Amino acid sequence: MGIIYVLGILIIGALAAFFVDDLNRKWTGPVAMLAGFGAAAAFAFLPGGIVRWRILGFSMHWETDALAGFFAWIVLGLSALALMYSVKYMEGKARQGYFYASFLTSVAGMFGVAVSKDLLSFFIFWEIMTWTSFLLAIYNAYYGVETKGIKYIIFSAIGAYAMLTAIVLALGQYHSLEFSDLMAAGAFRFSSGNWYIPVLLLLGFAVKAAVLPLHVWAPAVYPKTPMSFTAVFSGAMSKMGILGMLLILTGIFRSATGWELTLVRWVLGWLGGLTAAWATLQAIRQNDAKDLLAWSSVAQLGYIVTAVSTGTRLGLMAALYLALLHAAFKGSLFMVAGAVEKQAGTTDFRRISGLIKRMPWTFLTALIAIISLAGIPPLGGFVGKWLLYESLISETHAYFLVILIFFASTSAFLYSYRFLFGLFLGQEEEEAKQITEVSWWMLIPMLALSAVSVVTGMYPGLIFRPAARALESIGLPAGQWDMSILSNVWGNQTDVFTVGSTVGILFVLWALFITFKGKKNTRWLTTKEISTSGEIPAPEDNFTFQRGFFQPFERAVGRLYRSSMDQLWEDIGAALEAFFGFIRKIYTGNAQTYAMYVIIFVVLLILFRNYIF
Amino acid sequence: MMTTQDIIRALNETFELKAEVLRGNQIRVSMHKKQVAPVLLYLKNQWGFIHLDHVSCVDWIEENVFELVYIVYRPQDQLTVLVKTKIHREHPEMENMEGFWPHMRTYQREIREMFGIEFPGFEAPREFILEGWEEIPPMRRDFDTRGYVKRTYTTRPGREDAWSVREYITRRTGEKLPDFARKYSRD
Amino acid sequence: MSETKDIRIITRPTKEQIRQAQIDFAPRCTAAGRVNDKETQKMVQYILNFARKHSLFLLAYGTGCGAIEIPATLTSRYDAERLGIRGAATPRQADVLMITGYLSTKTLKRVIRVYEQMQDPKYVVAFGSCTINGGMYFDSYNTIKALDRYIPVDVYIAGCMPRPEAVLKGFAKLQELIQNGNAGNGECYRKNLDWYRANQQKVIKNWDFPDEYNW
Amino acid sequence: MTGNWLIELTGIVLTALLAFTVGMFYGGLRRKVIARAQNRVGPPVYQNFLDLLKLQGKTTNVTHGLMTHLAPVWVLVAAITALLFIPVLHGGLWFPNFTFKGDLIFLLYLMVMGSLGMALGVGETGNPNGAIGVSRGLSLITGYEIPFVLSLVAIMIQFHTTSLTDLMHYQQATGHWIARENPFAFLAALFSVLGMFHYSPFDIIGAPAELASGPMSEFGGKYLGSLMTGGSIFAFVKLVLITDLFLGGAGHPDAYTGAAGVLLGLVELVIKTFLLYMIPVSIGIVMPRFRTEQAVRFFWRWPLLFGALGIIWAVFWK
Repeated sequence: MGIIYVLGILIIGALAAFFVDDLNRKWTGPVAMLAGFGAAAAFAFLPGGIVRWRILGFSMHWETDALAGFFAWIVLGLSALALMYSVKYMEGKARQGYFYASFLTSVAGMFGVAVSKDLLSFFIFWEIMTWTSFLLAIYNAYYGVETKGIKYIIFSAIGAYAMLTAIVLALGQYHSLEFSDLMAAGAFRFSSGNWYIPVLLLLGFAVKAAVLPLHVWAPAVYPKTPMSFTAVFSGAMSKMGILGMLLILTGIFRSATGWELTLVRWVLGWLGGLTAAWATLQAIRQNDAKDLLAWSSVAQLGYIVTAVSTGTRLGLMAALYLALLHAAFKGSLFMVAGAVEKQAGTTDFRRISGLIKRMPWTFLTALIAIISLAGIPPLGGFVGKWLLYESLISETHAYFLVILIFFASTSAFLYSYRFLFGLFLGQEEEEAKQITEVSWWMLIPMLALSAVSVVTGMYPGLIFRPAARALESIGLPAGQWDMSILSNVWGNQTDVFTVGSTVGILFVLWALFITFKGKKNTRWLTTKEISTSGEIPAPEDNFTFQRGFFQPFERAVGRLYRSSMDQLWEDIGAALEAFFGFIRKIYTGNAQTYAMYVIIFVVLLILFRNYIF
Repeated sequence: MMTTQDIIRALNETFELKAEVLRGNQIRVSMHKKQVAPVLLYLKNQWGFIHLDHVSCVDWIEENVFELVYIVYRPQDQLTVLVKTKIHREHPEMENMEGFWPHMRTYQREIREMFGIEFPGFEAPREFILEGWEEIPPMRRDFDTRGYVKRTYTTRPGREDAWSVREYITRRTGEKLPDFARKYSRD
Repeated sequence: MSETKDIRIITRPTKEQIRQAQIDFAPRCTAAGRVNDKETQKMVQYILNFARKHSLFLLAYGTGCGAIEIPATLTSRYDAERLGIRGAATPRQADVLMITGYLSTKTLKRVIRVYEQMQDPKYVVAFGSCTINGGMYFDSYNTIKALDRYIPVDVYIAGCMPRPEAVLKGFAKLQELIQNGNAGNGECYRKNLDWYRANQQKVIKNWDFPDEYNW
Repeated sequence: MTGNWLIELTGIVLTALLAFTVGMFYGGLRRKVIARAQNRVGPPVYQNFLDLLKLQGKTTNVTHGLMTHLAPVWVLVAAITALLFIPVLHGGLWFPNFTFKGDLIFLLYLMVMGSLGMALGVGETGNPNGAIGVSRGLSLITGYEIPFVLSLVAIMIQFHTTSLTDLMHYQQATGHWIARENPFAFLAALFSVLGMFHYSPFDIIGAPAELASGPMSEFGGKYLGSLMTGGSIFAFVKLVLITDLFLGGAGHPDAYTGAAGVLLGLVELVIKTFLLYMIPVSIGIVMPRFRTEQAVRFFWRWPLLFGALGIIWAVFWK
């Protein structure tokens, strides 16, 4: 019954937050935070159990098996921390009841998606999640946000209709919506007669996972949402698409061979790779931290989609591992962006720089998260990258896809550095002198999420074990996983514990050496005292290099940057508009036109009656 | 093909100026300072003197005037015209002609800084070559360079022979100093 | 006949007079530079000085006409790198600051800034007559006359201009000084900062240096 | 990794010392070679040691903040860690440090750690030259890493291993160098080595004339000295990596035994790495400097083609 408790706590918390806001605004955030932690605690301590009920002749089936538990932990843990973060982040903002109610409801929706074992409840929770997130996306209702929110809702609607069609067809074909029944009946196989059911469902999930042609909503909506929810939005909600893909493709993966698997590997894998590369190239040229993070999360989702598409032991493990770790570091990065936005008023690289001395803890969080994102050992992100590459090289032999992915993740260094440099490094702005560190209510969630990266860097097994159980629960190959030794099918291994300890020990030794050698003769200067050809920079001018930062890279990439995915959709929209305009010309709202149609019809009838009758 | 005589004729007819050939292709014409701008425009637009060679300033302290020399050049047949004018040393002002040639700006800045000649409506920053200059403009001949150097800088001992070059020369050659030299000598 | 006597009066003073005058002209750093003499210095100091004298990162502050001698000195003809002399790009990396020629007051300000940004032990090689006594700019209203009133100078290279051979000779002298521990006056500059600041502010009219001496 | 920790520790220290000495001497040799090519006498071969001693002997140092303070540490740690995971000599008790605990993909990522840490430190100085140099350097990384990865993937799929020791075992067993087994991959790797060393024509990062030595522009004294040390070790690391991958590594435990074997192995290693090192050096002597986008485009053109050919070769070679 734990599921009921969790959902109940979330819904009640949503209502409570909504009404408490009218009574006393000060208590809205804490109430929501309590609801979030309460839900997590309920899920932790109460047995999940199985919930079945019939409504209108449809059977709902919720169950917390290992897979559901894995994703539910991503959702609940991240949401609880994000709620704690937003207590201070949303301080003094308007319509907090609206915000927290939508927040908790969408968390409930995500949890429901994670635990639901039949298509109907899956779809219902999916829609709850989507609509509440739409409400949050248009929370900052100023000019332009509505249109971007419309973009999001339109793409979600496309996905939703695709899923609905698939559900109806599946119901018509198999007379059941249980995942297990459908799986047993092979409904999710392309080889089965009706291949469009998995295709339509995958379309719906691809929208949420922002796969390449359908990704345009994500960079538009993520920056405009309040950052405390964007952490969940990009960290947890996009993973629901991954979960759906896993559920759908399980049947194909079980049949470890055949053209279906090849098709999935080629189409989905290359879509994921292209998403990663394209989104990385876009992220490099962004000038605002939030846009950069939005594009970068699209790119990370691309890795995860590619990892899912392999369907092998290492690949699926990479998918689950990256799903959790991306939730951790991207959540903390969005929180960092929110903190900077709250303290400095902007996240535009061209207007802010040199915050490291003002917000050291935030910088530490950002540093850990960025190193983990870039996949540099010895932090956790490297393990996910390693698994992905090894699976692509040694298991699915997708050699050129590996190159594409590696190009994406090498170019990711560029925007990773840009994020850190643009916000925290460089010379200090004069007006940034009075900026202070954010409160611990916001720091603790960030640091907690960073700790995930640090710990998994040394002991990735902490994630491998539950992930392996999750994979086995849907009958996929998981295999044995050591605590800190990664090994691929060729038996080559990397001991991340040795790596971490070596790097740590050497780092400490050299840091001590360079600190205590000539300590008293080492002066710590401000960033104004730089050797720029003997000139003395005036206090007001700032030499930080921010505009056109990666111009050489953009010149090298060249014409790729001129094409835009938005343009494609705008053209399609324009074509549809023209078509409907033509329809509109026939059905003018004018009664006389309709009368004229009738008269013309009658006249024609009279004229040609001999031929008709 | 233009010759010096054409230019001289044109200037004499148009502005009643007494232009004369300085040497070769060079024409010298001096005028009142109010005439300089029209003459320069006329030479630039009518006769194709499209290039401003130089703007120089001479401090004729004996006559208590500054002499401004605008040198314009016609590249087709290498004609050069020296447009000269004299302005009074008290409150010296000259017309601001930065719109005629872009690099007139630079010359005007230098002249304003070095001679203190004002160009009304000239918006360029005042500090051009010198930094934090507090004395009278250094290129004026009544500016006591020697005194300023003595006041400001410390010269290394062993350089006494350089203190009065002119005296030293006159002593060695035995000739007497001319009056203006004795009057406006730096020592 | 009497005028000829006058001429003799105006001729250069003797070496003793000049040395005597030098002592009260810029007395500070000539003596205080001797942080560790060859007799007193330890073995470690000896080795360090050996390394210092054989690896001189040169920051050539190319003012005036002397800048053209630096490429000739560093490139193939007179290969200065065989003495361990190589160019440095910024004052943070440099050991030797080389002033090649006259310094206008505007330039002097930058030179002082650059000198203060260099790291100890740091040496200054002044190059050409202009840095010694103003040279041909002895009565110019805008160029300083003697460099060591403003920053301590280790080696002067006389001449207008000194040829690369002379420059290398100067560097050999600098190396000898370094080995004896007589070079490197950053410490003494810091010690007599007030005296130097007074001289600098007397020349540099728009003084906008930071108050405390930051290197 | 059998044997007690004392031997391992000694091996680690010895490896680091060897890499440091050889790297520094190679730097001096490079200066000497360039000087001779320019018809100069040039500095002595041990010049880099003097420079390092002098830099560490500076009595005052400046830094701009914690990241700047730790930037050389990043470089050193990356270099030494990479060194410990690369087999310096093949087999034997000596220098096997952590060879069996890391594979090529790990090494790939480890080798960019130093430059990223350095970039962070440079960013904090606030010197615009440094930031410009970093942006150029990162762009260049995207250039030369791709052909390198292509060649690595090629040999991985050709020999069904991602472990460096296995590749060395193969080369030692069948006396065939991988440079001969897959020449295209070797070519691509050579091209990317040109980029990795940042010598001309790919030295736009620290161009002294236009950028005031770019990322280095705020580092002096002990910081510059530590950067020099890390750079020397890292140069040796790259050379040993390429030698182990393509040129058969060094040392024959079956042929020679004991100290003699180690000594001969070291000699062989030095010869191979020196010949390999002379390729970027001698190219750098005669080549002018590429602009950044030219360099990146260059790496995306021919080396990429060679890498792709290497993969195809590997696929059809199996």
